[in-house]
Amino acid sequence: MKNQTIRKLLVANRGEIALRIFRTAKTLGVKTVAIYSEPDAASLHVAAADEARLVGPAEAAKSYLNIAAIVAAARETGADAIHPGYGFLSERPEFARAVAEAGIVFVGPRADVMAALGDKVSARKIAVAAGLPVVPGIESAEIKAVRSFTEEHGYPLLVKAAAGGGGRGMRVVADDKSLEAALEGASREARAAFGDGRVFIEKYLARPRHVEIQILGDEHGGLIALGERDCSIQRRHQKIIEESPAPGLAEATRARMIGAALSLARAAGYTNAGTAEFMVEGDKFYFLEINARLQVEHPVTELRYGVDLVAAQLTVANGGHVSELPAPRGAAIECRIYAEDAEHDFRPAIGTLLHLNVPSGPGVRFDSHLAPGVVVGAWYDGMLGKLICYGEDREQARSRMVAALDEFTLLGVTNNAAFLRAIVASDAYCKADLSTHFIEEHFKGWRGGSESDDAALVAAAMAAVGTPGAAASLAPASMSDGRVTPDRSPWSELASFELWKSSR
Amino acid sequence: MKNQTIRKLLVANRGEIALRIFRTAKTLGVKTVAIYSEPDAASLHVAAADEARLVGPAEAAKSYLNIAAIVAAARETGADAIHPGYGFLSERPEFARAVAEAGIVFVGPRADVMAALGDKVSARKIAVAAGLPVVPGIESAEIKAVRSFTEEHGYPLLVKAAAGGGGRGMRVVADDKSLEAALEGASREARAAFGDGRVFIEKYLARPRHVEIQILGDEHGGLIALGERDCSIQRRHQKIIEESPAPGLAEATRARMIGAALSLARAAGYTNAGTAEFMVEGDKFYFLEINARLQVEHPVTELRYGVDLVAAQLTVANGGHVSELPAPRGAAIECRIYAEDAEHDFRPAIGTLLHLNVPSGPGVRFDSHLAPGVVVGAWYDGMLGKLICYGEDREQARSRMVAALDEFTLLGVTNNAAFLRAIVASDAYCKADLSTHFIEEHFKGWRGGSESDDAALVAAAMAAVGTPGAAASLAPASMSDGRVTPDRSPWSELASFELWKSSR
Amino acid sequence: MKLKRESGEELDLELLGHDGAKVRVRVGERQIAAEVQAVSGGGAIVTIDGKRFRVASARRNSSILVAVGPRNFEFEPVEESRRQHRGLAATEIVAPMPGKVLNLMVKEGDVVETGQPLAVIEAMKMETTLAAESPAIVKRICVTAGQMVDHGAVLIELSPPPDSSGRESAPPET
Amino acid sequence: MKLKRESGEELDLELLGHDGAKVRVRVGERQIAAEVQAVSGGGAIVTIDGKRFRVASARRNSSILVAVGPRNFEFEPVEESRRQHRGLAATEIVAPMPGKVLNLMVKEGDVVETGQPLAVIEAMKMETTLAAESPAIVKRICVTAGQMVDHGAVLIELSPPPDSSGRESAPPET
Repeated sequence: MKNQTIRKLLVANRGEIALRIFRTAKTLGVKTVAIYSEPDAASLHVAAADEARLVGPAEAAKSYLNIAAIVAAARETGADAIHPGYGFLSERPEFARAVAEAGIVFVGPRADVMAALGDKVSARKIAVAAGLPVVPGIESAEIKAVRSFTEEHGYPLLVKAAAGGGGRGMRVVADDKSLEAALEGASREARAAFGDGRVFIEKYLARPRHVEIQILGDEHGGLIALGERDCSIQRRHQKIIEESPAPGLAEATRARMIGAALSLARAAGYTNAGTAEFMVEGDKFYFLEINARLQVEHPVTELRYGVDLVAAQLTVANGGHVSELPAPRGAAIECRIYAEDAEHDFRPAIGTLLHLNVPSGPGVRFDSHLAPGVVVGAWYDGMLGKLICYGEDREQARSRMVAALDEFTLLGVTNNAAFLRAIVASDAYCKADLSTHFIEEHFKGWRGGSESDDAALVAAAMAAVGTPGAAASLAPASMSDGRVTPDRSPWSELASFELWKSSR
Repeated sequence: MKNQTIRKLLVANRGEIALRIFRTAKTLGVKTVAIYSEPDAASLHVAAADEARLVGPAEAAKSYLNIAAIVAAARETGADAIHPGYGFLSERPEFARAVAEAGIVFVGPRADVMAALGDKVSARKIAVAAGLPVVPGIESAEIKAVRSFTEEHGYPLLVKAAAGGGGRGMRVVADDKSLEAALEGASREARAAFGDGRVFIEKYLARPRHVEIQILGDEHGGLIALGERDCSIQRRHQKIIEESPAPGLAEATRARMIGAALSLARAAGYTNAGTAEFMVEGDKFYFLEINARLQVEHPVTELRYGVDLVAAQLTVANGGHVSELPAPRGAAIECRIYAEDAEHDFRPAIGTLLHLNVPSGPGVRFDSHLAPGVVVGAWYDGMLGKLICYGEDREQARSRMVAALDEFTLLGVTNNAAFLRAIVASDAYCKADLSTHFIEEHFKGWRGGSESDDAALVAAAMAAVGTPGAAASLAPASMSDGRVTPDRSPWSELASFELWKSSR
Repeated sequence: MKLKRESGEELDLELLGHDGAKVRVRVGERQIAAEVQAVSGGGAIVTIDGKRFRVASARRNSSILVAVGPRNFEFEPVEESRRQHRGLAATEIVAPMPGKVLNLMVKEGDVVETGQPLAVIEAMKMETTLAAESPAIVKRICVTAGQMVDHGAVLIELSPPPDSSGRESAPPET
Repeated sequence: MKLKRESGEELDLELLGHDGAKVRVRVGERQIAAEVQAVSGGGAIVTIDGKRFRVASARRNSSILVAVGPRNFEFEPVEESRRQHRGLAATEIVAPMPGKVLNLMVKEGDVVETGQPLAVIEAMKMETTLAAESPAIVKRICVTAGQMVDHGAVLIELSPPPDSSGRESAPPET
């Protein structure tokens, strides 16, 4: 790193993103400090760091959201910079402020910029002032104002929480009948969730895509865009598949979106990495919000541009300059593996990871903190890892993703890998018929295919031979005949397919 | 694949390269057939294929070198193409011929081209005729002719086997005194090793680099080069670290080398993927040989060019055209993990793999068939896998390699990972002071550092608590208290650090 | 043995035997012939009618977990006794996952209707509302709001509603 | 215990004890203080003087294999002293560490085979099964299940098996 001032970096996060940031820090010769909550003591992100500090119990409010404890950990270990990752405190201006006040470099935008962009109403104002198109809407939830808005723009409309995110406090209103109840409900939900009951009104777009622009700015006025990502494939308003470039997006639209993102970033005085999110319908696009941090899906941009965005963040945080990049190449897709049941409303799952096959090979990257024995609990976000595939073109990236998901096995925690595989292999995805309603349109009520059922039954029958209620210890022949059997697998020999210990 | 005719591909190989080829075939919708020898039945390359055929016992001559059995396996399974991988039969014209005669597509150059290039004397003639510089030398080992050669070029000189490879039948002759004995010895060795006692004479280069050009030709006269790879870091005349671009190579030299490689390929009527190897000293280069197959180190080219060379091979084998590529980007380095003892003359090691940590993350690729339980025997080549790192520049690729090797653990089979780590982290490597004598010059008699000794002693003391002679079964508390402990690790709880079964 | 799939489907499954790599399994009236080959690092290739599947399995408590590539299956033994027991025990509201009790909407003695929300539990930032599956009386509240609970913990005990004494012997299905 | 490194160097190594995550090891005259933390997926982080090492270990036959990152170590027990000791003491099963006798699997008069488990002792939350190193007759049980014993306490006395009287002075090699 040029002009290196950051010598020790604390990552105020856990899981795959902490691990990923540590990996880059290590390549730059920057020492690393992990923080962790009690149940994360054995986590790979803790193992990857040069130092580690326990900051609290499982409950995030007392650990990963505990600003005082985290700043204290940085002080005690002599960390001179803090990277917030995504989620947790990453977009909390009071954290950025507390870090700066402790004389520690915050790897992200300034607290005041974050505060201005974090509030949706304020961000929208900045965007409008900077000349960005926004979805027609009004900042008031006053019933008369809303009615006069609907006279001009019609139904349906969308009620959103000013302080919100993740779909909470959000309502689609189909007609005038349900308007009042929706306004009240959204406000109540927003107050409960964010402590801030303000809501605002937007025209509801029928079939938009979600496309976002990655930006990177330095403290010297340098600002670049690193192309776009299409993140339309969502369930419960949360992305599960992202890709770059956005297939079928007109070059002119892309160029205008990049221009808009840069204008907004300039207007807001934005520094470090950030993402401007847009809704796109045809060649029209509307500003949605800025995420003032590294995104979960940043690797698709890294693969296309051949850059390390975390390294770039550290360069900028060090007072360095952003530099123009070579043209992007090929295509990249990311699938997020979640601990959830895709066959039952994506309800969250928990469990202990018992067996894991990770795909690899040309163009395949897996960012994850998973390992056998990892306990996926209910405390934190259920994202278990990100499978990212690069290709010379979209079709190669896509077919690599299908093959990689076929190699992927995660036993012990119900997860969405088979669902992701079904999506990526589908005609609709091949044709890139993308909109935020993709799953609703093409995969509503999805159930896994039955092709592999018989194989599962054979495995179950073999596994069941050591019937429940039999001895706890089913030591197989291979354990006592002098061979080393390092992995507890029911398959290490056909004749000794029962290798687990039942856990009663 | 355009004009697809190949529908089912048999890979006449094993290990990482078979697995890697299957991965690409799968992305192209090509069905796959694995062959395997008896000890490889559980290998990942067998698991990765759509079908698998046992072709013989462990001994390679009866399995992976068994042309009749392999062609029969292709016939029985209806495979319409065979990829030879590298090593084994990959450069045996009689195999290419037998495959073609069976009406099966051979993924590689034609048998006659392979035969012409496989013989070093014949390849040298073709090269000279095509205008390539070769190391000054004569094709005769007749003592008078050699003496008149040394009068012009001086000592030292090199005696090489015409049919040779891998350093066998090769002698450096320092002076006239030892000339006759060296000629006789080399010839005897060549006869024993290759059934062909012909040797030839070359001027011995004092401190050359090994640089090679990747070429790819189609059946329609299309021919491209995909830049160069520096493979200077060798032990026992075998590469262990390769990279692209070749650091410090003058652009003009690179361009002339690429021109030479293309001229030669054109002169030889070369099709499919191949590599022209050169010795380089300063801005001078000398043709060495053509490897008429995919190289072990092809991934560094893939990462720089963003291409899939196996996919390109299949396109060409299908009668497709090669296309010009976008400019290369960044830098890539490959480290070969070998089962060998780098502290004791790189003597080969064997064993059962007990525990494996595979690095991942941005810019890291690991091509390998390794998994816990894999038995590394003495039958086949001891290469266990290839760790390949990409970077925006050489320094990023290099620092990622250091970090990746620090994450790499392979327990149970003595291997060279720590040695590779020491090389890649060294000043000499940072400065790219590359020559084929690199290891001799900088790492002769290398021993691992002592920094980690105390940690190893702590681990050993903990592991030893269940003293030898105690019972085979040291069930830890965690196994009986209702928790699932899927991995046999001595560390799953500090208090239960002995989880293995001793394997008397 | 009788197993229940995660879908609720019940299967009568039996390993009829194996001979080397060949395995025969009975599913109800149907037989499956398969070849099984272990794979380095865990799991096996199961070949059925020439088609190969990469399979892994493990046990968790009494359940059998199976993965075929990215797809997961869970089989639970069907135990007659437990089923009957559960029939009686439907009067317990249990935590479907570990989490935090956010809200309790009823108090002891309340009469509740089918579908009436009883408690809200939060896990992974998501709220799940637990509702009565039949009319009942709240017999006992076993937790307090804010409390962390484990999977399967009993939150609320219910007793049959006053007018349903005749249904006691035919408890509601769960 | 005496261990030989792959380099040939002999070490006298002893686990002096541990307290939570803290471990003390003696190497010859020198002591090493370390902190040990298990890592998901296997292995542990060993911290010595603030420096952290990622460590994994396994046993192969009598050897102990250790990896610190990419670097591998192999330790082999040095047999001399132990053999002598074993010659005399093979007839006593002693506690290898202070702990609690969890289980006794044999009774006086039993004839036991090589490798047959005799007792389980728990120390540092870890169970260690002690087995017979050669065929023998259980002469005396010196402790009861549940009893706390000190390092070196004799748990069980063995006598040579009936058919080996001639070998008493030269017990079989194991």
